[in-house]
Amino acid sequence: MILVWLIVILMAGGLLAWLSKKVSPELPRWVALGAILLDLILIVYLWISTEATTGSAWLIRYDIPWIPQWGVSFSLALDGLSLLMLLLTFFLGLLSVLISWKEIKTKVGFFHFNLLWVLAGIAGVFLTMDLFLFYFFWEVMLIPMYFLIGVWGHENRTYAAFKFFLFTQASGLLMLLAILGLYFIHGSEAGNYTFNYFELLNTPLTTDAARLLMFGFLAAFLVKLPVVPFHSWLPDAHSQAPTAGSVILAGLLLKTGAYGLLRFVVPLFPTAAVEFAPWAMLLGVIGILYGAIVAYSQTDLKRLVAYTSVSHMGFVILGVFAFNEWALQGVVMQMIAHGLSTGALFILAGFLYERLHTRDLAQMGGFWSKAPRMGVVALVFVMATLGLPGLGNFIAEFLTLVGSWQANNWLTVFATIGIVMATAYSLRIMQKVFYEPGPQQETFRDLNFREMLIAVPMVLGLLWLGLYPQPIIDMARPSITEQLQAYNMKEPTIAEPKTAVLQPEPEATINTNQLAINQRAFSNLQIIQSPN
Amino acid sequence: MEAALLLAGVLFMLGLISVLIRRNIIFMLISVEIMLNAAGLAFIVAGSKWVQPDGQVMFIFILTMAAAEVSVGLALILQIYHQLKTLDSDAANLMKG
Amino acid sequence: METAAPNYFLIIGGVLFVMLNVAAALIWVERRMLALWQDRYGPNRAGPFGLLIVAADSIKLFFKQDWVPPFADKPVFVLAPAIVVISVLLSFVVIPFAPGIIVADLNIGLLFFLAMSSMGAYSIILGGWSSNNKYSLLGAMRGAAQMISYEVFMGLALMGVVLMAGSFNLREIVEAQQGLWFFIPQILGFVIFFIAGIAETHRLPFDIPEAESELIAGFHSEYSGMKFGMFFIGEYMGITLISCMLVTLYFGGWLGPDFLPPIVWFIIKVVAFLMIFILLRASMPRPRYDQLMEYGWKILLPLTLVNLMVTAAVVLWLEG
Amino acid sequence: MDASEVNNVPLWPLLVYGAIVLSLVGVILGLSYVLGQRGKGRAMTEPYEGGIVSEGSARIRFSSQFYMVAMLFVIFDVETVFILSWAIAFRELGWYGYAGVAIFMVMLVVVLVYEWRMGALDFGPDGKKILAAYKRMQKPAF
Amino acid sequence: MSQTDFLYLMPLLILTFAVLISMLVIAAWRNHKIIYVITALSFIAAFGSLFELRTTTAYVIEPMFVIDGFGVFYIGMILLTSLLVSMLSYAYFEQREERKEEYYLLLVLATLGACVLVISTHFASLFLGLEILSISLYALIPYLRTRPRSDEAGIKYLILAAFSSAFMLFGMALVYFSTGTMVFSGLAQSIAGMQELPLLLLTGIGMILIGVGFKLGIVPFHMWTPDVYEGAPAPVTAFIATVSKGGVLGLLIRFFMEIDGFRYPVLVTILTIVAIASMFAGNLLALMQKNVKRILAYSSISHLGYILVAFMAGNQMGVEAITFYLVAYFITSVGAFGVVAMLSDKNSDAELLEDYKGLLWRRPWTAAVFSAMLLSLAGIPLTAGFVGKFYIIAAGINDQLWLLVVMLVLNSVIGLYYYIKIIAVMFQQPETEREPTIRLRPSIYVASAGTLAVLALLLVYVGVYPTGLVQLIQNVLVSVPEIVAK
Repeated sequence: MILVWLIVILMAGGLLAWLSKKVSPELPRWVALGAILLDLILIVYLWISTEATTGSAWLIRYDIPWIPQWGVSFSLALDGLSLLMLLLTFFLGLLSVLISWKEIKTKVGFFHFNLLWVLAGIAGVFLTMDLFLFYFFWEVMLIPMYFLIGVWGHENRTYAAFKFFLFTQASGLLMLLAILGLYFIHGSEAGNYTFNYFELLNTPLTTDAARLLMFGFLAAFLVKLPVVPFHSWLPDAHSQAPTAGSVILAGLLLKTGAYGLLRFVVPLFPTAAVEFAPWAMLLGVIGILYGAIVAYSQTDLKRLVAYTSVSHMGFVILGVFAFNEWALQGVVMQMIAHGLSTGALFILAGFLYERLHTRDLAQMGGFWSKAPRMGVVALVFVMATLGLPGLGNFIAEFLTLVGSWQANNWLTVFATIGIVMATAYSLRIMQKVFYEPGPQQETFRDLNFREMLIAVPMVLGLLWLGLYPQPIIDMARPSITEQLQAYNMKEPTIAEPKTAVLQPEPEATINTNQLAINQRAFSNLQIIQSPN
Repeated sequence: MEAALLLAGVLFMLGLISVLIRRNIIFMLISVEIMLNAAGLAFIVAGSKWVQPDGQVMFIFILTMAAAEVSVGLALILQIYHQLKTLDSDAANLMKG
Repeated sequence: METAAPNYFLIIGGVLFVMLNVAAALIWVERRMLALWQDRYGPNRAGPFGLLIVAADSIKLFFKQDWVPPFADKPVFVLAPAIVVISVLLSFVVIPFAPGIIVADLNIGLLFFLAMSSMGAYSIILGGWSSNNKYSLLGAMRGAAQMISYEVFMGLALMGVVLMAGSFNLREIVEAQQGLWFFIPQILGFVIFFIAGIAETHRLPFDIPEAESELIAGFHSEYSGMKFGMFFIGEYMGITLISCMLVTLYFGGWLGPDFLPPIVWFIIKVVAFLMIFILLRASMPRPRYDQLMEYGWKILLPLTLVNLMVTAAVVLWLEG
Repeated sequence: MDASEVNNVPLWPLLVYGAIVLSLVGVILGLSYVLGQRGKGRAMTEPYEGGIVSEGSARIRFSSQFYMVAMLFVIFDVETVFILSWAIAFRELGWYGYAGVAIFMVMLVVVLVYEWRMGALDFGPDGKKILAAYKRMQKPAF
Repeated sequence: MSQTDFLYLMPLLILTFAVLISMLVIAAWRNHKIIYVITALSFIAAFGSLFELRTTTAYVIEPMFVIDGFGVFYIGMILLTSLLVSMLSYAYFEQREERKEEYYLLLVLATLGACVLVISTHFASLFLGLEILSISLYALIPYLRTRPRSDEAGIKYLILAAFSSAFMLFGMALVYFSTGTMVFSGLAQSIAGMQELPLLLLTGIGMILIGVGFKLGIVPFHMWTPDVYEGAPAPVTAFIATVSKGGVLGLLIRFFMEIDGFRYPVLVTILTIVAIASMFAGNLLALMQKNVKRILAYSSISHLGYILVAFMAGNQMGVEAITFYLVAYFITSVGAFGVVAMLSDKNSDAELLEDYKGLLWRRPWTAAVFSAMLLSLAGIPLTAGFVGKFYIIAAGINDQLWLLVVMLVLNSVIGLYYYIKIIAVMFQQPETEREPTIRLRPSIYVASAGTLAVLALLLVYVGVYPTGLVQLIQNVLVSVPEIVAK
């Protein structure tokens, strides 16, 4: 029931925020803040209270029938992965409210309504274990996001909002088709028509069907992620959205795609996923390199950051289709770390925009001396983006690369080049904005208290991820093993000769849980070992 | 029997063609009436083929409907003429797109 | 029924001959009678009692210029008078003058009559319209309105007879009056049909479409020569037709005591009605157009409906 | 409605009769065309409008009242069709059919009442109203 | 006919008497409010009478009607929709000079026609229902005589509808000629054994379908839709979009299911093409429009295309999906046009996109309702439209109609574009503050606003918790053997 509350609080909070505008123009901010804070507290409480129980991957489940005729249930479940994503969601949500405090001046009530509903949709996506409900939430988060971009965005907002909406909606509908296809195949094979994730997991599929259905799901997730040919909505949407919108887009919305890959594509269609893996990894590498190159050539700060997302998300797909625990752990870390770091960069861009009313890099420069606090914060953020050891992204990328190396050496090599390029564009930000002398600004305010309140937790979060990621890894492990288990146990014979990933080399296990995954080479990697 | 049906068909086609090529609204209305009556004729033919009164019953219904339609149609045409001073259907075609 | 097949050619020829001549004769009769009632002579020069005036008139009409005004719509202008003659003459087809003396004993005789009589409206509207004359058009519009209005009551009034006879066949209707002429149970229907009949033939006092004093002959202002003559003769044939219908439907047709042959009874009754028509012309003022129309719609129509329902109820009740 | 009955009555006399009538009319028109004199009068090419020189087109517009009559006719004449079909079979239908037609009639009457009240049956100007208006006009004079 | 027959036809009788009574009342005393109340009451009474005839088995009134669950449900749907439309009409017509009372009369009549349509099992009753509906619409569409485009819309609808009726009638005559029966089941029996339809019969059925297609406004018979939607008064447009099309659709389902037309590849192919063409034509043409009513008109064409996808499934699930979708579509359409009606002023309907600029800031609640309706049309979750579209896609996939389903999805995306466009317009800040037009006193709008609120709540309720409705639809379909059998 607590899971339902997580969503309901946000939705109700959204409505309340909208209505409370009548009472006072400032009230919506407080209502929104309160709602998200409440959720954050709840999720942290969940985190703390469930740490001890490590039996099953699933910590809490909640099931009530919704549309029994179609086998749709209101089914929520929480595992480590979801928990982490929710943590990220509410954390970034909280920051979004804070950064909008001064930035959003018009239609405050409606803004917070949309904000909270996006978060509710995202939370729903991370929680639901019913494919119908999943699609439902998948769509629910679009509309408010559309409004966030379309109403409070920058000059080209309508176009950007449209593009965002059409891309995601179109791909989402393909996913809907795939969901339905799966539903009917399962129904006709197993006799009971249901959208329940756990039951659909065991659907026997012919190769062709699996391939088609997987592409349906992939369409939605790859667009959302985004992977290179489908990325064109992202720079527009990110750069046009208000800061909070950008943060949520980059920090959370992209993660729903990654989450979908982890949660649905791999477990539901193991065979097809393995078949597709090389291509997917190739796409990932292309994304990494392309994103990095294009990012380097941007003059618009937010666009630059947007392209870094493309690049970083390449690691996600690379990792997901590497099919081993390192890679997957890397992916989870990447999701969280990137959520923080990119969110942070957008927040930075927002700060700059508030002061300069431009996102053009050419208009900036020399702020290091004028705003030292901002400079330091920015330095941390940028370093996180380029993957400096000690910060979260390093762990993530390192793990991913380690995992993918086992799967595909050459692609990993290229992906590593991407990291090098990340250094280039990241440093370019610092260079352009803070060091290089730029056009003279009369006054340039340093970060104030509220802004520090936003920036410091981010810095801390990034540092924590980099220095002590163990809790995250522990938390995610059961889920990851479960995903991998589904894939490894069910089809032991698939594609044996083709891919390196699949060679079963059961020697040691990371976890007490029974895994049959490949581990020989790195079994003593300490960060992965659970301390207890 | 088939010949009568053919006649109905020819009538129907005549009406159809003239609805399509006529530009005067009144004539279009008349052409539609011709089509309706062709249908009525076809019903009567069918009714007499099966020796049932049903065909004629349907014809009476058609008659009624045609009458009602014409009375509304005429009123509308009057109104259109009143406003546009023409009954050219192209001239009356203001809504486009 | 007669077993011997009737000689249809004889009947056809007889009906046509008689009707055309009756119509012509009626012109004379009317003029004589009007004169009588109005205390003057009437036509009295040509032949005995001026009887040859009819022949003189028709010869004159034939030799008159066959004038089609240049502003008229020519084909329609010519067609209009033809329609009136054709439709009225065709109506006689279904009238049973006597047992066996009927051109076509259609079982939808009554409907045939109604159909033909509605054709009359065409002749008026076409004639008036094609004349391209304001008065003609006015007359035509009025005439058409009047005729189609009274058409309704006429048809509905006849339904009373149909209910009682259970047939549309005029012969059967006459035979159904063996015991009692429908004139008695259907007195209301009779009156309505009579009035509607006058209106249908646009006879005085309902001669609104051609009212000389206001419309200078209305729809046939522009007509002359034989085309006018056809309108003219059509009107008299119309009177004859309505009289025949009245007799057939309400006054037992050829029925009558045996001392006279059926056809004679029929003729006597028809002539009586013809006289009444003429008498009406002599005695009634012409109502206004709106009075006429309102009278029809507001009084006759409800009455016909009442008549219909009462008749049906009574018939059903009587027959259990 | 019995199909066999129709066939008993020979239809050819009707056709012959019709043909004769048509040709008769044709002959009359033709004869008068052949026999009629030719010539042109002074005012023969103008419409005769009571001796007054015709002004403007004769295609004048009419009161919509006439169209109203047409519509009324259409409504009620078509109703007649239904009553006709009932009348021919009303013995077989009995009281049941009577009830049906009675309902039908009620509808007709309602329509009639409605039209009456709406003024659809008022042809021409309302004399009483004109009189009342006239009296109102006259009043200040007194 | 027996006494029970009358009981089963009670909704129709109630409507008929409502017409007569209102007519007399109008004759006696013209009063907008009274007629309005009579209309609303009669709809409610007719709806209430439906509860008397909830049957598990079909009740047949030979040979014209069958009152089964399907019919009762559709009648109920039609009645409720009409009720809602009439509720929305009061404020709309109150501010106009024309005689208002007859509008309700015609509305009830049209509803009656639609009700007859959905329970008919005979060509005659089909025709009667269709014509009662159509002829009322002929008068309803140009009801506001002084509006510039109303006559045009009226005459266009009249000529095309009569044209399509002629097609339909001729088709019926051909079918009758070939089979000697006009009852659907008789027709079904006589063609049950045929693998291929003879040409005459096929032509006949084809022409009937053409007629139906015209009324539904599907490609290639869609030309009238935008013009009529634009020219008709907003409540009437709502009525056309919902009741008129729903009634005809109900009939189509019954007819096609009964004769099992899905056996014939020719018909299936044609319908498939029509469905795809409707979706595309509707959506693509809607993209270019600047007039909200026209956009909604074109979107209705595509929605009919969507419905045809489920129709092509030709099984119980397809019918369920159509029915559900119709419910959703009814709610949505009435809501959308209700908003249009509510925003309309004395001189013109609020139909240009301009009229909606900044609506969200001027009238937030109205704009919110309108957005909800548009989102529902677009098939976005939390709305009834989403579940409906889901249902349709499910039905399509269940029957392996991949082509149609993919087209549907593609079109959904295109459709999104213009729905969102309208919403985007509502969010724009108007350049100039619009002068508020002189409006009636607020109390008059209570009915409209209330109706819109009810619709919005229904929309969300059905969107969030569709179980009840699905259950209901599945239950009522049980009594229709033709549908359940498949």
